[in-house]
Amino acid sequence: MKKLGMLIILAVVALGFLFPLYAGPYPLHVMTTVLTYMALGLSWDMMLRTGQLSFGTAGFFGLGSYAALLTTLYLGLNPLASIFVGGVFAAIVAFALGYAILRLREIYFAITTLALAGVFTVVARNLHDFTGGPEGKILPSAIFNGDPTKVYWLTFSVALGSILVSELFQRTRIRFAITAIRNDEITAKSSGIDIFKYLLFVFVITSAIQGVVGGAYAQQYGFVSPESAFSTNFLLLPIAMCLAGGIYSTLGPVIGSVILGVLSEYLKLRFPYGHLIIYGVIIVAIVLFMPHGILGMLKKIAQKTRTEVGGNENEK
Amino acid sequence: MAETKTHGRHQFTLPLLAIVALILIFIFKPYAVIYGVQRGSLYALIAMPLALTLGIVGILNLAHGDFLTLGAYIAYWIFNSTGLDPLLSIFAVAPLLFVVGAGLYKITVSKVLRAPLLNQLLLTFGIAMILEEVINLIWTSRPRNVYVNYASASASIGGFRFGTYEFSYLLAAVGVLVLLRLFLKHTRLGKAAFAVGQNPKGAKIVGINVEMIYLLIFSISVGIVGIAAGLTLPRMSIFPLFGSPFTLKSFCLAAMAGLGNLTGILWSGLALGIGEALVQSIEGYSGWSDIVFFGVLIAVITIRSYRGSYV
Amino acid sequence: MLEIRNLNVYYGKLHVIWDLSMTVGDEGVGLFGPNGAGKTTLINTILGLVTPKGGQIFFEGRRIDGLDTHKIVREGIAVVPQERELFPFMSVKENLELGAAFVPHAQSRMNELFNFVYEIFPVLKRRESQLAGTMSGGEQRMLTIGRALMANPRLLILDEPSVGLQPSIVAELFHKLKLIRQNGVSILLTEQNVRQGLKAIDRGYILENGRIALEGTSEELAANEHVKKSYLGL
Amino acid sequence: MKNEPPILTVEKLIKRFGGLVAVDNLSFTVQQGEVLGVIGPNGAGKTTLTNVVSGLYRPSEGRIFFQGKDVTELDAHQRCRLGISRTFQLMRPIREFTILENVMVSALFGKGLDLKSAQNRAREVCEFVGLKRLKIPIESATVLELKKMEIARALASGPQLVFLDEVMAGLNVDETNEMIETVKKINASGVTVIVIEHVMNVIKELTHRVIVLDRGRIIAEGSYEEVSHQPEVISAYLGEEE
Amino acid sequence: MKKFLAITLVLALVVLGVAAKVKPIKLGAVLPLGDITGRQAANAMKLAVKEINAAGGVLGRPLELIIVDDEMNPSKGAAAIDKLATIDKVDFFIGGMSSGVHLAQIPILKKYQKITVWIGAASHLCEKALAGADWYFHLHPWDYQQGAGYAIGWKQILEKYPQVKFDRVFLAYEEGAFGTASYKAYLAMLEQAKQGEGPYVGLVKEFKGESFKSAAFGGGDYRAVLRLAKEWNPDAFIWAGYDADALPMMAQAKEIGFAPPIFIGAPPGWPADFGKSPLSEGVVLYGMWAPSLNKVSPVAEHFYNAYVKEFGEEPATYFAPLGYTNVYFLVEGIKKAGTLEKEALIKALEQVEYESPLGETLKIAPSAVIKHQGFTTQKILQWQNGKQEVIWPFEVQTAEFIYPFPKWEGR
Repeated sequence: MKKLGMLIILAVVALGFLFPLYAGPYPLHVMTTVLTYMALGLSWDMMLRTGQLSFGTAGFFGLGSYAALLTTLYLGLNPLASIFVGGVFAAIVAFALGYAILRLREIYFAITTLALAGVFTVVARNLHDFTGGPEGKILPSAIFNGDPTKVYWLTFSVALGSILVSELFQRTRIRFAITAIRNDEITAKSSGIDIFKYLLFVFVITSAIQGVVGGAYAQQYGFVSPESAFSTNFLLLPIAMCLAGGIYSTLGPVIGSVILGVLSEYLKLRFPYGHLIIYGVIIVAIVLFMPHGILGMLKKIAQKTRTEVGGNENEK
Repeated sequence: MAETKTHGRHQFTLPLLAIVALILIFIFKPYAVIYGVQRGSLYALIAMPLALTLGIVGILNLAHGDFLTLGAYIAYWIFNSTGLDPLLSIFAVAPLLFVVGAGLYKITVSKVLRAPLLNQLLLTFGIAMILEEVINLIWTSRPRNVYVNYASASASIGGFRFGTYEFSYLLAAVGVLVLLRLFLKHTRLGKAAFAVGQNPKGAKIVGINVEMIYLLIFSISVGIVGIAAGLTLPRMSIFPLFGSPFTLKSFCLAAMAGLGNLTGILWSGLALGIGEALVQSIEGYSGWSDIVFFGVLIAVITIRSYRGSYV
Repeated sequence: MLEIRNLNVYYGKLHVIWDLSMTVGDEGVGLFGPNGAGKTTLINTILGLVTPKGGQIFFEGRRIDGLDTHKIVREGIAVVPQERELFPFMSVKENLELGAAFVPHAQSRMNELFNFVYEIFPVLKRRESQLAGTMSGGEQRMLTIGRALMANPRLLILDEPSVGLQPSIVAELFHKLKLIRQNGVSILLTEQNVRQGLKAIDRGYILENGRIALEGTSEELAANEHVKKSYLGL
Repeated sequence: MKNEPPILTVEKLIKRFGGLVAVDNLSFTVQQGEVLGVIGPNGAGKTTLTNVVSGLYRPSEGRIFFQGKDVTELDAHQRCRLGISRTFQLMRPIREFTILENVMVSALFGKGLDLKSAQNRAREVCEFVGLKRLKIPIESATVLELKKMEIARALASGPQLVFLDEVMAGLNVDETNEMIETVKKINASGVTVIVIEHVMNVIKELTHRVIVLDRGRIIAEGSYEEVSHQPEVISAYLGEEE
Repeated sequence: MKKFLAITLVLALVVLGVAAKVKPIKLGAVLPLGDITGRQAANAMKLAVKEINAAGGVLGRPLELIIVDDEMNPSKGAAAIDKLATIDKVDFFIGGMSSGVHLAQIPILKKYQKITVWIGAASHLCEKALAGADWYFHLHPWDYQQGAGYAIGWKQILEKYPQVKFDRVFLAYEEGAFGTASYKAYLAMLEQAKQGEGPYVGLVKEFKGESFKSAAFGGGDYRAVLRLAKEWNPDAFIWAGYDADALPMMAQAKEIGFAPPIFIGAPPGWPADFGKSPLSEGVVLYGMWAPSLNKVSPVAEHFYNAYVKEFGEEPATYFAPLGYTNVYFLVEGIKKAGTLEKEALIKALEQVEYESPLGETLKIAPSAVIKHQGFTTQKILQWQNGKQEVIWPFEVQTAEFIYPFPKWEGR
């Protein structure tokens, strides 16, 4: 059973990796976008697993975008290396801010991260000479000269990296720490967990991922501006995708981003006017009828069939 | 929905400091104070119903600002088809929005009351999207306006010339605040709502119809937004995304005031309004005015958390 | 007064209450049993907080299962839940007031009920304007009972009223319950402290694994060998 | 036993909440290997004392020494790793975990084991306290199982000192007896135990020594027999009856 | 029998002929359909295609228009190009609106190198990114060209109306990309003028700018900037913001009693009810088209009537006639070239002179960076009696210039 699972995973990864070989540029482009959202969604979900709801996704994405693009522009840094710099920069900022804001909880933490993203935007918009102000900055050429296959592989690697980190979080003692923190901080503390250390660790790691995704996105188009880099799209859509897929897991955000990403594109082609209404209705329907996301529903169905087949329900 | 009680001297020193600051600002930048008070009370007027829903029903409504849009379009539609003054149309818009709120509550919100916060967020995000896009499909993205003479009226006092219309926001905000407080403190239904906000199960076992209270409060909140819609229409352009920035602002004000503190929302709104207006009045730096909003917000929340932490 | 017929309750697939029938007349009835026996579930089911899968519940001849909690409470059943479920940001007086405000047969007699409650719990009178959330555990328990009494109930249900209370308060509490009983209010209570509990009731049921294992008057129960061994520690 | 240095020394401990003094200038010591009972009326400051010593609250004044080391400034998780652990009066399980996983958490982080050994340790401890259904989710556990799990979790971190905060509350006689045996076993394994209880039988059965708190102060100290006959204790705590 | 054979033959020929004709020329358009500009541009394109097909198509082949929504989202806009190129296999790309979206599309457009005719994206950043793309035709004036165009216009107006002054100019610009770009363009050109170069020499003597937050992004309080302008007392006050700012801007100017001699609004579009308000009277605007052009241009009149007839609404933005022009320009080129072959078609398009509904003839010429630029100036118009009247260019002038801006009292 376990071997079969591994095989399936390997097959899916291989299919994903070889996607450019059998898909046209358009599906490739759509998938590249989906993978961007997937990585963002995963990083957001990883933070959520500690119980901290972050609305800073777009903020760190934007920081990464700016760091990557500006280092290439001013220092002539290799675009690939600059993406890494984007991640490091986002991580450093997260580390510094984390000390101040990781004491906050629930809605207060959420609002503060949102406000911080707002501060980043205002700063980016007003440092005209350095960041290009509201108009932004543009590079002479996009990464890999815009070769869609290579761009896809870049984004694919970033997404795969996020998946691996996410799985690492799920399979090591980190899972025990952050699940305990999410459920009950007092119990966690009393069981010997250094809450602040873990929160800071996860905040820095997830911000770094967001920075890398932002860097990759900026380099993909060779362009950065406050409106594009800090767009709420990079905040709300990944969250919607995670919730649709199922939170607190690796698979949920992956499924959610693929399904919602492809669906929104399909709806757009099918219904040129008002497709977002249908999209909205689908989101509402998901919340009402699949409160635990697609993954949750699949699990439920699987459980049902298993018990109906006659499995032992008392164990586990 | 508790009014948080700060005890000791702080209760007096803080407002005192605020008043001193206000006087200083007024001496140097009188207009910033006037404009700030006007805009700030609009923020507060829109934020109060959001806080009410959040505090009692426990729903964070991301479609809050879009109800404002919807209300404004309804008022606009009434104005265009009957010529009814937007201010008078409030008496139609607010009840209509109340009904819309009730309907939405019945169909959707009531189903996620016990769901995690995030599901509620996603639901209202979906509703926001639907509202925005339906409005866009019907009225297009092209802004609409209603012109009434009095919206640009002004008064002069000793060389100061300032607009008077936007003081209606202050009147409405104070009015709504007073009425809400009277309602929550002194009516049977209001007390029930206050109780539900603190402990829904406890409310149930003393015989309160909790579902009905939720429905009522959610609908009242949406209805109050209708007042803001009618007030802003003569003064602002409306378009499908007109209201959505107010969701974020309201959300921030509610957090700044402390959950459930309605009076605090008015103060926070005024403080942020004046702060914004102040930065806007500084030549060459008006682009930074947003940072006041975010900066003050972060500062207040962080300081509060340090003071309030129980360790 | 209260009659339960063939009640079956499930949590998901878990069968918690099995075909249970019992009655409460004009009397004090105790419900004893180990943890997990289904006592709290039974109370929640009577109150409409849990929906039964089968069976009927009648209160004064009217069927109440399937009704919403607030309607059941308005029929004349008041409850003192284990978690106190007070309104922490309201004063003692406001909490008491809300106990009566939504129950038709209590609203009109508010003043009378206040006097009754203050007579039983003088401490509440002294703390009238204190916020409920700032009171100690024992005082909160009294306030919860007071709030339930404000509903002018014909049946008062108490779920583990003595847990976490110091011995002196426990003794006082059961003394007060007797007073309440003397005022014509029927009582249904669950209690781990069976020795104390038996004093406050006329009749009791022993609930084990969701079924009634034993029933009898308090004297009968006190004399029963099984009860003696498992519940009285003799 | 008497001549060894105390495992816990509390010196002039004060904890205020706003205007309320919950723990008022408290000093006492706990000897290695003893079972100390802490009793007192509701609101006497028993749970606050537990919270201050286990590190959830910082004391307003005073110092706490554990095995001779000043731990006053340490956080709860650090004190847990040093060997102070506790249970919660209102049980606080990690709802998403099974019983076993709940216990594993403190083996992992309190004792610093790796996943594999933490699981083994958790199994051992669960067996020790008599938990049988290890893989059930929390919502299907009974109160008794949860109480045992609380104890198992407190033990899994390998403590020298354990606070048991009203672990007998809400248990019937059978269950209480079983629990008393468990606590005796814990003590026999060399762990110092502080028991906070309202159930007087338990205090009588278990403890070597009792302190009685009232309004944050010690009003009596001694063996159960000694304190239970002191008039202050009777009037403040036990009541006139019985 | 012979007759039958003959009929069969004729029928077969007809069928074959139709079959041959059926392969259409595919135009792939990318537009923001959720926005009024994109929606109306798309409508106008559909109208043009319908007209052309009704007249027998081009080169004997019908046109097929495929429109994809870019949702104002860069990555969606870029993916749309890929979709049109590979799934629909279009022959040409047309459309365009936001510069931000276009920046993301340019690398993709470069990949396919198909002939592209674009009506939006005015930012010079886009132009920079398109350097050397000879298959690319840009119809909308670039941001800096617009600025230069206004200078030419105002100079001519000053000559014609000597009482007009244009020495002190105050610019209120929205703090986003659109407004800031305008501000920077002004600064650059005035700097140039100081060196004695460029269109602004001898026009603006003093200039001041200040930003505001547009109502489109949750702002909408202009009183600080208006007050600043009032104290500075300019000859001309220009605001560069969005349509949502238009009427509130006027109302707040009235509120503080600010009525400069020339009040110019420079948003990309105007709200639906602006003309209905008495505050609109005398407001000068920059734009490319107005319904009043019907009076002077038959093409404009034809377009206007056809559009209203087809869609039952007025064209409200100049992107509607631009979209119409977009299709016709391309078709004129194909007709001229007689082929779809790229090089020949580019040559032909360079030669096209299309009399557009915008009231001027579209001709291609190089701009500062790219080789194929269409329109280079916008028009100067004025709100009079609730309508936009053309003031300049004088060839298409539809009304006399009202100067100075009427006082607020009494309206």
